[in-house]
Amino acid sequence: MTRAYYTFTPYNVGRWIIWTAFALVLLLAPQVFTSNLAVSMLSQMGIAIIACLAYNILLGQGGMLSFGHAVYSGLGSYFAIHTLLKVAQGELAVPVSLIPLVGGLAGLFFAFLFGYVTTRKAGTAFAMITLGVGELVFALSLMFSDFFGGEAGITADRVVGEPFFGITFGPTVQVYYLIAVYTFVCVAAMYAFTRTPLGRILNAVRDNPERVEFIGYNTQIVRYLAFMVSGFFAGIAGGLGAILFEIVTAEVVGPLRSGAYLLFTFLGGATFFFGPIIGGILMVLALVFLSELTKAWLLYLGLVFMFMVMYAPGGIASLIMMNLRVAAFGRLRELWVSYLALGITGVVALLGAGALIEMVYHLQLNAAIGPHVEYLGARLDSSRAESWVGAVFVMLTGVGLFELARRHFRAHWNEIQADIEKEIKRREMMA
Amino acid sequence: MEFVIVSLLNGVSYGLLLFMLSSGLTLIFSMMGVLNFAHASFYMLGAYVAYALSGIVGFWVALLLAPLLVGLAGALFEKTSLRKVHPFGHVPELLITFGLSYVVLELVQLVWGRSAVSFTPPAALQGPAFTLIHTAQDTMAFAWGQAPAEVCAQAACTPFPATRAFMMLVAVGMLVTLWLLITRTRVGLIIQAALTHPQMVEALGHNVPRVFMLVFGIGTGLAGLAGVIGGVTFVTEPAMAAALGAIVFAVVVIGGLGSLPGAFLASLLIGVIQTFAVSIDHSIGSLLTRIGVPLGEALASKDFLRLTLSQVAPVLPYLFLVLILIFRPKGLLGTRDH
Amino acid sequence: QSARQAARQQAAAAANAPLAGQTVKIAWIDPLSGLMAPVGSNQVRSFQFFAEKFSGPNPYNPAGVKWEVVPFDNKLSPAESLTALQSAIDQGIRYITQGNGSSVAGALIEAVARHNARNPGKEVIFLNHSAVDPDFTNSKCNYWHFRFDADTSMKMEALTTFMKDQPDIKKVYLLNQNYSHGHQVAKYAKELLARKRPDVEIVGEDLHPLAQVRDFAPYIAKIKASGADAVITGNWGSDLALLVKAAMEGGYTGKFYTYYAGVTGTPTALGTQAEGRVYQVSYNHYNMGGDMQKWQDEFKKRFNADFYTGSVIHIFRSLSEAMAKAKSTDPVQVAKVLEGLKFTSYNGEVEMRRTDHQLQQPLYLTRWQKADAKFPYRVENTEMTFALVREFPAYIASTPTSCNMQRPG
Amino acid sequence: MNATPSTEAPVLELRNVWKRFGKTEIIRGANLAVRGGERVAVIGPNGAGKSTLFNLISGRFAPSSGEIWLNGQRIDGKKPYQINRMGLSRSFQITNIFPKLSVFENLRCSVLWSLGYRYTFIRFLADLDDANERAEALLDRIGLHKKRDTLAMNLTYAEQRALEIGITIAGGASVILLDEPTAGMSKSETRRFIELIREVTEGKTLLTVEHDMGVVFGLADRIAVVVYGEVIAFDTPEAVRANPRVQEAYLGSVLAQQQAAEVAH
Amino acid sequence: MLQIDNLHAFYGKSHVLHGVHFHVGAGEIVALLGRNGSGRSTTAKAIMGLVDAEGDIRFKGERITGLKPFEVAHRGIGYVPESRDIFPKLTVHQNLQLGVKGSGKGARWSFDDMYAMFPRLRERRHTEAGVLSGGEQQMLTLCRTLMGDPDLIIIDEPTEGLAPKIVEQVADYLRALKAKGISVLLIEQKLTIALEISDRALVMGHGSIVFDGTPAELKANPYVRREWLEVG
Ligand SMILES: Nc1ncnc2c1ncn2[C@@H]1O[C@H](COP(=O)(O)OP(=O)(O)OP(=O)(O)O)[C@@H](O)[C@H]1O
Ligand SMILES: Nc1ncnc2c1ncn2[C@@H]1O[C@H](COP(=O)(O)OP(=O)(O)OP(=O)(O)O)[C@@H](O)[C@H]1O
Ligand SMILES: CC(C)C[C@H](N)C(=O)O
Ligand SMILES: [Mg+2]
Ligand SMILES: [Mg+2]
Repeated sequence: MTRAYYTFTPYNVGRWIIWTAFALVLLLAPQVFTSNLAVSMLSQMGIAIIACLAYNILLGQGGMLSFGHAVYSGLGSYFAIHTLLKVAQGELAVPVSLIPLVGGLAGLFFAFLFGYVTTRKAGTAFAMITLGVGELVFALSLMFSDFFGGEAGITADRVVGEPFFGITFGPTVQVYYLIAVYTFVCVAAMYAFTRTPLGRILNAVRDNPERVEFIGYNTQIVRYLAFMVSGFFAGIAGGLGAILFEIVTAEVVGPLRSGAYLLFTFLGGATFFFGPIIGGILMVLALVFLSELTKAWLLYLGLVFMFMVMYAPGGIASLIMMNLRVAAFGRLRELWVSYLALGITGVVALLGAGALIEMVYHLQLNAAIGPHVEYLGARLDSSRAESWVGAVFVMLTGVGLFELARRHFRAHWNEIQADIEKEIKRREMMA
Repeated sequence: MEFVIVSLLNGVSYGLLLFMLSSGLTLIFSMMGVLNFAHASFYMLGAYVAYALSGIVGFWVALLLAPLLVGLAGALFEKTSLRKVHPFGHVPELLITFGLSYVVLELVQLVWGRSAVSFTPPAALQGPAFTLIHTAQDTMAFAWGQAPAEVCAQAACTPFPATRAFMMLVAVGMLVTLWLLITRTRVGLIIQAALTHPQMVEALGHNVPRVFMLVFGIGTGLAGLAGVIGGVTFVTEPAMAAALGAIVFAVVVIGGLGSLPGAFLASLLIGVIQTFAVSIDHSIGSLLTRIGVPLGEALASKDFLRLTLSQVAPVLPYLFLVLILIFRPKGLLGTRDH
Repeated sequence: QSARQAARQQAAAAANAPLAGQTVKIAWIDPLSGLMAPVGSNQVRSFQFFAEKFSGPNPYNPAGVKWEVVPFDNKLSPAESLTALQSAIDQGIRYITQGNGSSVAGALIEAVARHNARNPGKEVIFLNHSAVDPDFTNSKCNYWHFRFDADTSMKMEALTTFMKDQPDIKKVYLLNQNYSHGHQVAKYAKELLARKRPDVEIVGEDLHPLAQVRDFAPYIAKIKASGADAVITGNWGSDLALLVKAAMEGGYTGKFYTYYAGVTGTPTALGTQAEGRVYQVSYNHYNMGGDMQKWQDEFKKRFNADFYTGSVIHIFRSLSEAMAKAKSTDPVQVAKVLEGLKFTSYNGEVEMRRTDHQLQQPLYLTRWQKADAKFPYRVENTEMTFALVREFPAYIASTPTSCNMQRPG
Repeated sequence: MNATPSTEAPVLELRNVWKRFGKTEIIRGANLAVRGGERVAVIGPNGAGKSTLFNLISGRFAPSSGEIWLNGQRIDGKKPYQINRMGLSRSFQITNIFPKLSVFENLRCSVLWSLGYRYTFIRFLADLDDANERAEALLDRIGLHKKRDTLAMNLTYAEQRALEIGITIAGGASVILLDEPTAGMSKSETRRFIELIREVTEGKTLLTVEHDMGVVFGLADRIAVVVYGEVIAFDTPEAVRANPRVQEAYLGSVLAQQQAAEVAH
Repeated sequence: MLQIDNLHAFYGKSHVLHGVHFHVGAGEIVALLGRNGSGRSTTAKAIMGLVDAEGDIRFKGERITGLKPFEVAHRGIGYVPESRDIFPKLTVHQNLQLGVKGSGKGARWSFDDMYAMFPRLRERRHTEAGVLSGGEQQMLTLCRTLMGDPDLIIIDEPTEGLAPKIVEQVADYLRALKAKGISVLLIEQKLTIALEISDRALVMGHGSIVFDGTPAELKANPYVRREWLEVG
């Protein structure tokens, strides 16, 4: 855990490796996943990553729980798309590749505007004001159709201006690479931010605002500045979204979007910088992919959240870090069997549960279409008792075995942790 | 004239419905510090459960059973899930209720389908509770229940639905009971203390977990009760949760976190203001023209000038929310500045 | 004997079914979650039901193709819809259909147009089943978009034609959802009433946010105060149900002229009190007799739900007709034939007008009342039905278009 | 930053300061003039108003009336951070640190402002050599370099108290207020701590609240006695110990005498 | 009264108490001494069931290891933590009310006894406890625990932050408790008092008891004093 705030040494090999790897992933992803959908999803992931990281500047680093951050990404989108239109009409000459920055500036501006009131308070008051502002902006966006284009939204064509080295941004791949570049730069920038005086003081404000006042800082200003930084990056994400979809509708400022930022940032892990990156990826997978796989996606989503919050409140990132810690003390090797066991039994349990849920949904939604449910390639007959009994059986065995595996794992895990604690104490002594 | 009276009644009764929801939320929020995002889901659950029960045991029994069941469900959730995350702090608590709201919504749709069900009030609550009669010679009269047709033939009759009257009744009852619970029992103290130092409270010999469970159960039970009544008065459909969820938060905050009277006041205010706002067709533009500011065609067509108060009425609560938090962060009757 | 007839027809159809054995996939991109989920899930069933019914050679499928409907849940979100469109295209689907939410429709029209322009040879056709914003067949009209519902202006045309000869209507109140659909309804109501009933006074106009209002009592109080004897509303879903409910309780005695009173959920909420007070204008109704009746009953038996999105049938039939004529399932060929296509459907002679791709078809005004021998169909298992009040031939409902269609090279 | 010990002009001065909460008067016309570079111990019964006095000086509360002067500027009613920037820093009676930051970060955060980095977000902390060096130096001074990267919340009580002091002195303020720095420490710890305080406040003006007479008489040049919100005496240890009013109000007890005696050997 | 054998306690993974043995007799005041971090508070928490502990803790002959804190409290053990956990948002009086277990009938102490003991508290009875002075808070925690009418009371550094006069007062009233037949486990820093009022003294070092004897014996044992208490 301590590592989370380790001092930043600019020329450190590990870090170089990580960042190059990140760049490579961004670079090669569309070579691996080539279909239009895949590319479009990758693009959305890039955007989601920026948005979630921006959000985490508030949640994770500033301890500010915002229910209305979509306002800033959303308004970013709107300004970006209006710029795009102006460019199309030849009233402005902004290269498409820079339009996301327009979004960013919009986000910054509104963060500057609303932030002044919202950041005056922290804690619940802050959360509630953002909720209010969020709902207001959303409602008004449906009323002021001049600017927001009502619920039909604003549409534009991103293929405007001179092709630049043959880049028209027509094909999604080109847009993807634009987004990839922005993602890389923004992630780097936001990481850097956490390493600056303001970034660190922000952590201090999160932990103990009162004390910060007594070491010379005005907590209000700290929150305000952080809010603006966050708004700026959120705006960039919004701008990219506008270019990707070529349409911006009220939903981009809506409470659902804000909620998604919160949920997935947390799911990814708000306590670590890279948590929201995972969160962003999950966000796209869940909202786009899951809902295409199954009608029960909302149920799955809800359940996953409840379990994650209960058993991994630090989000996925924290799980990773814990294992890294174990690895750092060279103990991970012992665990892989347990993990395998957990994995297999877990999958079995999920298979059963999934089959049940799918069949229930089938009965409720379209039994009449026919009794058959396509389930992971298999074909279940929801009208026959066998399939039900089968599913239940599979699930129960899965759950049972999983529980066993889990107990064994727990024990082992604790023992390892205990050893590690000892080790740490020892090193402290030696130090 | 009767327009004002009726609007007032409408406003108050709507406000009281809001209160039924916000009371439970306030209870949970003030005592456990949990922003229960699933509160409206329990409200919906109440409506559906009562709908299902009323088919079997009749409305009145359902009116009693449904809240109990919902309360139990709430308590169960607290025991099995919320309790686990309590140590992690408020954000996780909030998120788990967030997740729960999805799950509840889906389950409800699984059981009762995705479209509205016809949850009709019992005979006793059908038709008007009383009728305002505005006679031709401009005098006001008042009649219990349905006014005779011949009267209404040559006078304007404005019936006031029994469901709403009933709603008002229950809400007031609720206020009283809650008030007693909080002020007359030590439970309130225990929980507030446990908020900051749970271990210490336990060390003093109080079974904190059970009390928390109790409170959450009661809170959600109240939501359930509100659901039963909201369900018969309005429509029982999956969207009913989403539609009220956020507003209730606005109410609770405007009233002042943890302040029951505050929640009550805020609910009424919002109910009434919203109701009257609907009846005002003035927009900034029309006002400007009224006071003689000439508006060019171009200007007059700007929609922020055309937007009438009645159009924004439904979002007024959020406006108040923001204003209150800026100018009186304690809320109307709140005691603590969060 | 009639059975033998049918059999012979079948055989005949099979004989000259040029594309028998081919499968045509239609991507259905509409909400299965959120506000419109009820409507959406009803409509996806409708599509699947008729895909099944019409597949293979039969009188309703001269092309003899096999239909397959691939549903995508777009959560009523344009952005999501575009992603859905992407994956549909990736799966090689060339026909998409949608209808809920004019916003989504607008987005799809543009997206499809763009796609077709950017990817020649992979064209996609957008079959719009219920999005009723007139712009789609006027200012925003597009070659690849075909609308099978009747747009807001047509329905209002019919509605006002009816009102014209209702002397007891003197004061009208317009109450609509504050989004383009609502705006359009209000706009055309004012326009057409002014033309056909200058004497009718519009005593009030209100726009309320979409699906935000729980309590319509205030609006009813206002309407009563205005003395209106008729309310015109494009509301749907709970916004309509709650409105009417509040009206009944608030002792409002006027009539409601609606677009979507028949849509899932609302009839249940209307209940018996609303008897004779709620009108709906649509291109089909619940008591049309003939095949339609058979299908509706069958649909209800299977899904315990009502079939109301009649455009589904138009879509399958016109596609099949067009494919048969074009002897191909390639959208480019099909589109050529589809525009201007004429055929007889359950509501008589219909035509996909060449100039704007708006289906020209008769409209019906129906009234909410007790089901009886004449109008037996019991909506959502209430004892009520929507009884036919008046039929409007296509030419009456038809409205001019400002579209000048750009046809690809 | 360091204030050169001057003899005459008071560095910190309270002029007839009053503080009421509701109608209860907590501080009732307190007067105090502290010279630069001297070490003052503030003693008095529980609830006399010592911490409140500190809260008023450090800007946590604004006085109801009266004036507070720091280095010739009026500071009453100013915000804590403003006062801190003017060279006054205080510690808390109930430990008040940044629990989720490592010890090192706790200290580094506390030096930033005084080194003029303010709200910078265009430079890396790692590159701020002066800040890092100062933080490291502090680590050694308060003897926590072993716990450099431990999260503050995992320290023992004593360690946390040490960190508390570290944070307080980090900014290099010239006037330092310590509220019961040695509370809850064993004799030995306390001894070590007094030493620590001595050296880190070398050449600075120090005010400290203490109940342990050992500490008081061991540390202070002058002692201010607060009783019921008034400074009833402000003088050298000997004089104060002699003062009869102080005797009955506070010291008049075996324990105090013993403690005081203990410093002797 | 209280009998502890081979007690081990853990904070998460770190093992803090390594087999603690001692007992507290009825009506006896036992001082638990030791340096900072030696594990005294942990011992107290372990008895109250506030940290996960293994080993054998018996109270009035009944095994209470692993019981929930409120169950332990109801057995008749009162606990005054070192981090004066007063309830900041409640008034002084409400804080005292929360001390009362169940109906609170037949308790040895009444509110008035408390206010009599510390008049300062009576003055502030209706103010939020959070704003009390450090010392006042200390007094409040003591009284709050007494309201629960315990038979054994564990007090963790009660005199911390108290003015010398009050310290002596506390000492007196600990004796008063003893007089009422209440046993006291006193965790203290201030040797002077601790040794003065206690019947027995325990010294703790590195998570186990290193000395158990009378104050006199301890005074006479320079080794322990230097090694484990670091006082000459
Ligand atoms: N915000 C406040 N509201 C009301 N009363 C307060 C407030 N803050 C402090 N007091 C009261 O002021 C008096 C002085 O408190 P203070 O903390 O200054 O005492 P102290 O001298 O520090 O005592 P100790 O040595 O025990 O810490 C106390 O009686 C306390 O109850
Ligand atoms: N919450 C905690 N998490 C981890 N370790 C802890 C925690 N609390 C205390 N410890 C460790 O347990 C050991 C004993 O702590 P304890 O508080 O019992 O000591 P003590 O004898 O009470 O000293 P003090 O005089 O500081 O109260 C210490 O080394 C401390 O580091
Ligand atoms: C199908 C209807 C209920 C929805 C309507 N077609 C719309 O555009 O929103
Ligand atoms: Mg103090
Ligand atoms: Mg201790």
